[in-house]
Amino acid sequence: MFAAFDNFPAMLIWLPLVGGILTFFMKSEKSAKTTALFFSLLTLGVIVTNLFYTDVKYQLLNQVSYIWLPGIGTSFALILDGLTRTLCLLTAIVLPIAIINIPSGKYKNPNAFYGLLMLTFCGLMGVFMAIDALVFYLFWELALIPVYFLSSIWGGEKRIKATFKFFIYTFVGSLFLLIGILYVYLKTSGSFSIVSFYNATPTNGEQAWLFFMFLIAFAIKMPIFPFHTWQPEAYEQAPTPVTMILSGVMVKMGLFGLLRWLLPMFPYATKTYAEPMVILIVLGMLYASFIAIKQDSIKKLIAYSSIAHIGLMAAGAFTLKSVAINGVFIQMFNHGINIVGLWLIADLIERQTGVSKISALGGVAQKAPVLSIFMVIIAFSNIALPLTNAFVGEFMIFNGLYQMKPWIAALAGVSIILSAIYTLNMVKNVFYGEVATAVESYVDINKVQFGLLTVITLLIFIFGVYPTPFFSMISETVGLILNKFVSI
Amino acid sequence: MNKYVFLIPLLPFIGFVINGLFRNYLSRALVGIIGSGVLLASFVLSLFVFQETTAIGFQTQLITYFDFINAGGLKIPVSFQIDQLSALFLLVITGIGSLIHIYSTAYMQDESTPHYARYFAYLNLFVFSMLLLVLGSNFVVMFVGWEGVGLCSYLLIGYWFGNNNYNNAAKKAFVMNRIGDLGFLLAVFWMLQQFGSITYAEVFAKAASAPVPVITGITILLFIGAMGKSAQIPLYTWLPDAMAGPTPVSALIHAATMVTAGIYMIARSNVMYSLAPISQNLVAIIGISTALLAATIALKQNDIKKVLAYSTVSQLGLMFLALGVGAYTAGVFHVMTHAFFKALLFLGAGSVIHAMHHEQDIMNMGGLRKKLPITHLTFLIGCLAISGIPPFAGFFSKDEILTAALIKSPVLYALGVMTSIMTAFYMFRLYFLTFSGKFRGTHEQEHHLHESPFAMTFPLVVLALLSFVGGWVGIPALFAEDAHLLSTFLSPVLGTPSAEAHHLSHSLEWALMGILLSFIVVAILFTRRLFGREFKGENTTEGLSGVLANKWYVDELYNAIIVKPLDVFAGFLARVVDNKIIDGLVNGVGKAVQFSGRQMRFLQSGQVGSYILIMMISIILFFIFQLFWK
Amino acid sequence: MNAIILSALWGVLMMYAGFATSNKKIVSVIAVLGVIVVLVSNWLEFLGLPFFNIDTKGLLGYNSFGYVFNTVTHATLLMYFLLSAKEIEGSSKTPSDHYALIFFITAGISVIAGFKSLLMLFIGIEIVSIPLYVLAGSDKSNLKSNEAALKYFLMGSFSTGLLLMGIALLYGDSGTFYLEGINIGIGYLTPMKTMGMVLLMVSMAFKVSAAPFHFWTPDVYDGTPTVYTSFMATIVKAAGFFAFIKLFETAFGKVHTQWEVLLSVIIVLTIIVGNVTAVFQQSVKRMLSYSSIAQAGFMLLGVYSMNLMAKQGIILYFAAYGFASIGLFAVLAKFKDHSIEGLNGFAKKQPLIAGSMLVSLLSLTGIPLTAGFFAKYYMILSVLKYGNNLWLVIIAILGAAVSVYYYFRVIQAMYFKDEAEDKVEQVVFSKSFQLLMVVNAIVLLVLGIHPDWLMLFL
Amino acid sequence: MPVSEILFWFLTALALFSALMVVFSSNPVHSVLWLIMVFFAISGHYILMNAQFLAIVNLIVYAGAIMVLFLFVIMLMNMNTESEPQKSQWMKMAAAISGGALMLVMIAALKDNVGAVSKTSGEGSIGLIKNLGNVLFTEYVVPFEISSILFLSAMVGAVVLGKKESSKIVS
Amino acid sequence: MQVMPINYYIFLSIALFTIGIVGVLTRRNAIIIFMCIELMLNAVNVLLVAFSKMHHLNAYALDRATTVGTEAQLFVFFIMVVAAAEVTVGLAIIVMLYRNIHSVDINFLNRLKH
Repeated sequence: MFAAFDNFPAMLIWLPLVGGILTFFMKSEKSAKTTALFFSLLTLGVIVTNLFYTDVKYQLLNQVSYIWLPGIGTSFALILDGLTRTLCLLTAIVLPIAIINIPSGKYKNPNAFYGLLMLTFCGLMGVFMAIDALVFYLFWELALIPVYFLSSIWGGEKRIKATFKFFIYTFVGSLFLLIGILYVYLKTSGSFSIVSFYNATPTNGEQAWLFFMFLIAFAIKMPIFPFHTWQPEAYEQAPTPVTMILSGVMVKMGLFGLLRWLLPMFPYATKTYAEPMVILIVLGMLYASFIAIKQDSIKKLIAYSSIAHIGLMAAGAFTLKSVAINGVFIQMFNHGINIVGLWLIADLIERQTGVSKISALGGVAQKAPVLSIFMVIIAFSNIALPLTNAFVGEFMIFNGLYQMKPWIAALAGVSIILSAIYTLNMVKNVFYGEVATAVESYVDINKVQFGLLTVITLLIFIFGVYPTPFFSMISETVGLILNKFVSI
Repeated sequence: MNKYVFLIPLLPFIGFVINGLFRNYLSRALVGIIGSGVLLASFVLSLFVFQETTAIGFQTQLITYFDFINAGGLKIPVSFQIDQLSALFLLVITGIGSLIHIYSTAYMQDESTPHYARYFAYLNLFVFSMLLLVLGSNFVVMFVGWEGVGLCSYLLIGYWFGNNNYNNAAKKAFVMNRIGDLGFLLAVFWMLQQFGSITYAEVFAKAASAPVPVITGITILLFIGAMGKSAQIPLYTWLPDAMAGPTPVSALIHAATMVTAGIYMIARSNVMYSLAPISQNLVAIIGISTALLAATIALKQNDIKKVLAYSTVSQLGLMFLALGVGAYTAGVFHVMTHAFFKALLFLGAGSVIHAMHHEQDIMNMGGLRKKLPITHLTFLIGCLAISGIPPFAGFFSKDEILTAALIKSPVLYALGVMTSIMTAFYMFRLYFLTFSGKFRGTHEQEHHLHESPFAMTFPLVVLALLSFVGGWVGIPALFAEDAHLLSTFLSPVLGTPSAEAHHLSHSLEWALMGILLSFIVVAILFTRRLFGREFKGENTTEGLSGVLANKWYVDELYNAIIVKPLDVFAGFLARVVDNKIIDGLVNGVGKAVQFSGRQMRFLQSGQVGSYILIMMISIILFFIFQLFWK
Repeated sequence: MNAIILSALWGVLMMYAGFATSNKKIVSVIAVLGVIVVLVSNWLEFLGLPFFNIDTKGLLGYNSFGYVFNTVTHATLLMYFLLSAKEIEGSSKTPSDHYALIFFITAGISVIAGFKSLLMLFIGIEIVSIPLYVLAGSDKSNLKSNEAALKYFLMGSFSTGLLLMGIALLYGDSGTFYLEGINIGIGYLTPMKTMGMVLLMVSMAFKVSAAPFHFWTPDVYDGTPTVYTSFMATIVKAAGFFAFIKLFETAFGKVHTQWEVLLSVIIVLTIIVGNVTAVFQQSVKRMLSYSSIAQAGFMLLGVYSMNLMAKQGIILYFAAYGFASIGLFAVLAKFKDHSIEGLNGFAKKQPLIAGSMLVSLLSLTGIPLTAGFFAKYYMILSVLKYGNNLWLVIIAILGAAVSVYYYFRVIQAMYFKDEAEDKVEQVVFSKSFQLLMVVNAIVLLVLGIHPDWLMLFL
Repeated sequence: MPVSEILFWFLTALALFSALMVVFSSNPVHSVLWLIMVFFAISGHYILMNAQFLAIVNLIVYAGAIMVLFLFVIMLMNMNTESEPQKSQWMKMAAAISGGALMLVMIAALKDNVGAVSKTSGEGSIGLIKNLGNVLFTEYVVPFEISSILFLSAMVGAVVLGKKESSKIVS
Repeated sequence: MQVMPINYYIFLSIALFTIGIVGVLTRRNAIIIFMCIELMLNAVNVLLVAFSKMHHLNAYALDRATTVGTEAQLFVFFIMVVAAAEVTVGLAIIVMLYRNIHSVDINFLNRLKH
């Protein structure tokens, strides 16, 4: 295992795992939290360092393959490329934030809590880095189990039901995924490696249904309309750190699946279904946006707005336009940052006032000006105001949609109006207006929370003003994805 | 000089950052100094820039800083373009901006320091975005500024966020702007697809070769953006509500600068518009109808700021008329003069409101002439200017527009004339109700009446001067050949003013001008009789006047046919479709499984006989299947 | 051969042990020793040194499949003895007899592991069944147990009748009892042979409790003392499957296309019935018995597509399913009330055992890194490889999805619910038991991470 | 019509009739006796087919031992007169129909089946004890031995079940 | 040498077999049911013997010394063996049940459902 520390991917897997296991054995909450935090920050450090080792000559540091089950042709193969870096970086940023934000004494037997968080972390890293179909599936499931326990044990009062629905829903999806993987595997020369999967060319007829086998799993995970109904409840019931991970990172598993597996594996089917898919997804976006307008619970509002945003990304992925794919990449990262910021604020409000009903809140800005400033910034980055991070991605995605079909872009564009409506509604009713009774005794954020929000805000502006380095990081991967389509 | 251009927007931004972050630590004076200082500084810089552009043989200059986006075949540089048009706007923005900042230092006195700082931070941020908008050398940078000013107007309208009506107004403004922005965005994409670039130079260069329908589409989409930003039909209703903001804000954003962004954009892309007659006509029609509608509404408003707001809308309409008929110079000219006198009028109104302790209903005013001499004088100048009395600024720009309209079609001209007559009417109604007659307010109001401090009167005076002489840069050919400095100055960007102007015989022009003027004077005298010394008060309830007082019920209309239905629809989706149908389906599967489980249990009767019977039956079926069905 | 003879001998030994000592502990120890001996000897024979050289005249014969199967059986049996020795001792005054019966059964299983003639199949099945009737009724004073015994007996002998009729018809057609002799091409498929084949399939389906011949299962499993239920549901059922797959491979392999439709019907019914009915159960024990039907449906996929993957998968499935169920039953056997609510808050009181049960349940569900995942993996893969029957796979995985529902209800009870205040029953678990449960879980995990360690012997 | 054929038909008729009586006679004792009749008839068939050994074993084991055991148990429970309550009517219906259907199907499938059985001992004498013994103890010794396990387990089982342990009944 | 068509025997045994099944289905007395099962077994026996003779006859035509057919008769023998064992256990179970509920009516066996 120590030999495994000689390269980045292995480190990114092992550090969270070791950290998680250690955390389980911590006695006091403080030590548990510090251990978890230490290891997550360590991981963050690793991935950040890796950003300076992206060159081809560091190939050996960024791609590894350990022998696992040679009999059935699978090996523990991991890679760090543009796509992976994006998401691993996101994960490694989100997790410390989530951990730091946890107030002490909030969750009973904390060592288990933090331990499970770290295991989720490990699972996510695995999902993003795996380039062996079976390993991918493995982590795909494993990332789910800890989350299931986290929200079922520490969640809200309707937690068990909501989480169970979420679990079964995603489990069904992943079973279809399994069928798909196995079928393609039989098409290969008995190997699960991504390369052989790319080269295994099922007939167009097979692609037609294999496409959906994979798609269902990813669609449920993202989720996109109409597979989304598990999400609002799950977000509402899960404990905040978990919600952050769910909405910030886990939903990206679906998009990741699209970009890493679905699109390159079934270029023909993708080409065929691309346009209907985009139309469906765009309609789903509008649908979610409309519903978001009517939500009275901050959490559900964020959930639906997330559905809309994710939908936009999915649509962008299916446009198969280089600009859109680039946009999806950066938007995956930025959406993660923004929504984590939103959850952070929702949590800060609920933690003090005890309510998350919009109608029961109001006038927070008069009590907590600093918090409100951050809120306004994050809210406007959520509706993709220029110079905030979301604008870059969404601009490119819309551009791609337009290249596909102008009217689709126009239709999808309506969602930016709607997003303005519901976001500003929330800002208005929660932060402005007369002070509601619930927020009479509200005190502004403390140093730590200020720090967290500052980090998020900085990321928002940095990626909003100067995203160029990011694009140079991902360009190669995008090219690889799109290469599969030039021939068709 | 170029290497300093970036300072022009940057300085206000720095001011924003300082005032925003350290609002709790800075002293009130310091805040004011920083807020206005940065602006003055960039005003000076702008002067240099302007002076450069006036130089003979000046070439348009591009200053590129870095790539905003460069991926997937999309390349968007962050770069500025210095030419006559942007220089002129720089001047107007920074100049009037500085004045209004100075004015604000006094006007916002009674705010607590942090909010005072917040105010200036927003104001600086606004100027920054506005400068970005005019400096940008491509449509995306313009769009960035475009949305930026939208954000600031949102923040400033909702500046007193304790009051929910204000917040609603702010939200309304932002959302309506967003609708326009969508059009803008689509236009940008279309241009990207058509020309492969969104840099002005390339787009305009390739525009000529592009098919006309495409250009028409693009220009119409752009115009939709302008509708939102510049409050044209159908997206104008946010501007009157926007008066919720502090008065200086109304002066700067909702009169002088931001709302003219739409005109700037169209003037900027005049090349394309000239290629698309259809969209030109559309612009003209929308413009004139907006002008007329707003003017009618303004006739019956009693809130001093509302009147000015509608007059702004109407003036903007005139500008679009100008653009629509291809008289870009005239449009820009009117932007400038309008900036002068409308800012003046707003600030004057602000001064009045200040004196009246935030009383805005002109019915409760009157006879302020003696109490507020400077305000009164400057306000009068403003009124004269906007009514188009020579030799005030308004006269020249308006006259130019009308002439251009006449050349296009007499109808437009007639409507324009009506508009300007009404303008004169409501402006002087406002003037008389406010300043002449006897005071109609409460006693302690009367007791506290006082002229505003120097910081407020100074900008008034300056603007009054400008509204007086501002028009002289555009003497029509009628008076003196080639005296139109502005058009010659702008010609590199907007092209030489359309030659047809000279097809009208001078005599005809003189005649029309005379008639128009006499009409206006009559209107003024009429108002004097109505609202002058012996004003008894009016009833604005029944008949047409009632309709006008209620702004043609447009807001109600929008509510009824757009807002409500959408709200109901959203509710339907949320409550029925999502909860019942889709989620119901998902849960239904689970329920079905449970139900069938409960049913199948009954097969398990516990009776050996029945078990064996089922076995037998299935065996028989198996036999039949295996032996006879195959 | 070693396994048969030694387990028979050990059965006799157990009988006499009962006379020799009244100390139940010693008896159990001897039994455990016996299993180990059999296990080792069987392994030695696999490695090529049989203790006895008997000319079976081609009636018996083992291939690697048989040996590995036998090994797995005895390994699970060992775990079974270790985990539930206490219950076996408690189940009667003279547990030695029960041990003896179990040993006879394993002898029968070993016969099944090596049958090459229908005669041996018949005898083997009977040797397995008859003692089972007795074990089912071993709690004599309990009416449910009696009832279970009688039902099991009546229906068991009825299915024996069907089996014999099938054998007779096959003999009439082909004139031999040797499987190879029967296995001839489709061209020679007379109605008589078809009929025999169907009857054999039915009786096999009965033994592995596949729908619609499964009705005895829930009643019998429920009535039988829990400790023996776990034995029936795991080891004996595995034997049934082995017989099924071996019989149909060697005797009807050439006419696969003739019976696959019929079998797929049985599979679909089994999966649906098992899973759907299990959803409603309130008692963990009944839930497990229905789930055993559901799992049988999944194992039948292996019979359906009898390729190498299927065999590997079946073996793995025996191990995964066996260990997991034995663990669960062993814990369950210590409880009086078997309702799911009875487990509320179990994790807080017994974290170790709850953890091991968790692993077992996850394995039954088929979550990766547990043996159950690769078991299901091989089943699906083998069917996909066999080809053009996607619908079957989809039904199977939908069944698996449903199974999550009832398996996770137990997890929810153990981990997420709090114990009822009025709960009287307080079960104590010895340290050794906890340790063994952990070992059990570890076995499942190891098989889940490195299944090839088991399968590379095939 | 040769004697053997007459015998065949007679025995067949007897067997079927007695079998029906086994099913339909309400008194268990009668059923037992009728069953014995069936066995006798079947033994007769064996003899016709020149399978003396089986004929004898059949008589001894079945008619002798097993049936006596049955009789013994029935007497033990003194059910000799008590006529059990009948099953529900529809159950009978279903039973009859399904039974008939099964018979029809099987017969329909097997009717055109060539092949013959010699009626008399004219040919080979595999049915004789000597030959069977040879084969049994040479080729079939393994199953023979293994069936001892069967008997052992049956014995133990009978003992386990027969032993009286605790008298209290849990229901 | 006269012969008898195998079908007669087949039909006979099928008839017996079916009668046995019908008995199992119709009767409620456990013992009777058990006896009907024995009937089924005997039906099978008849069939086996008949088949053995049939195959023997076929083989005999070629080779006088053939032992073809023996295995079937031995199979019958084993069936009897097993039947005997079964009877032991079965009757033991029935007696045990009778001891507890003083009845052998299987319709009383319905404590175990759902």
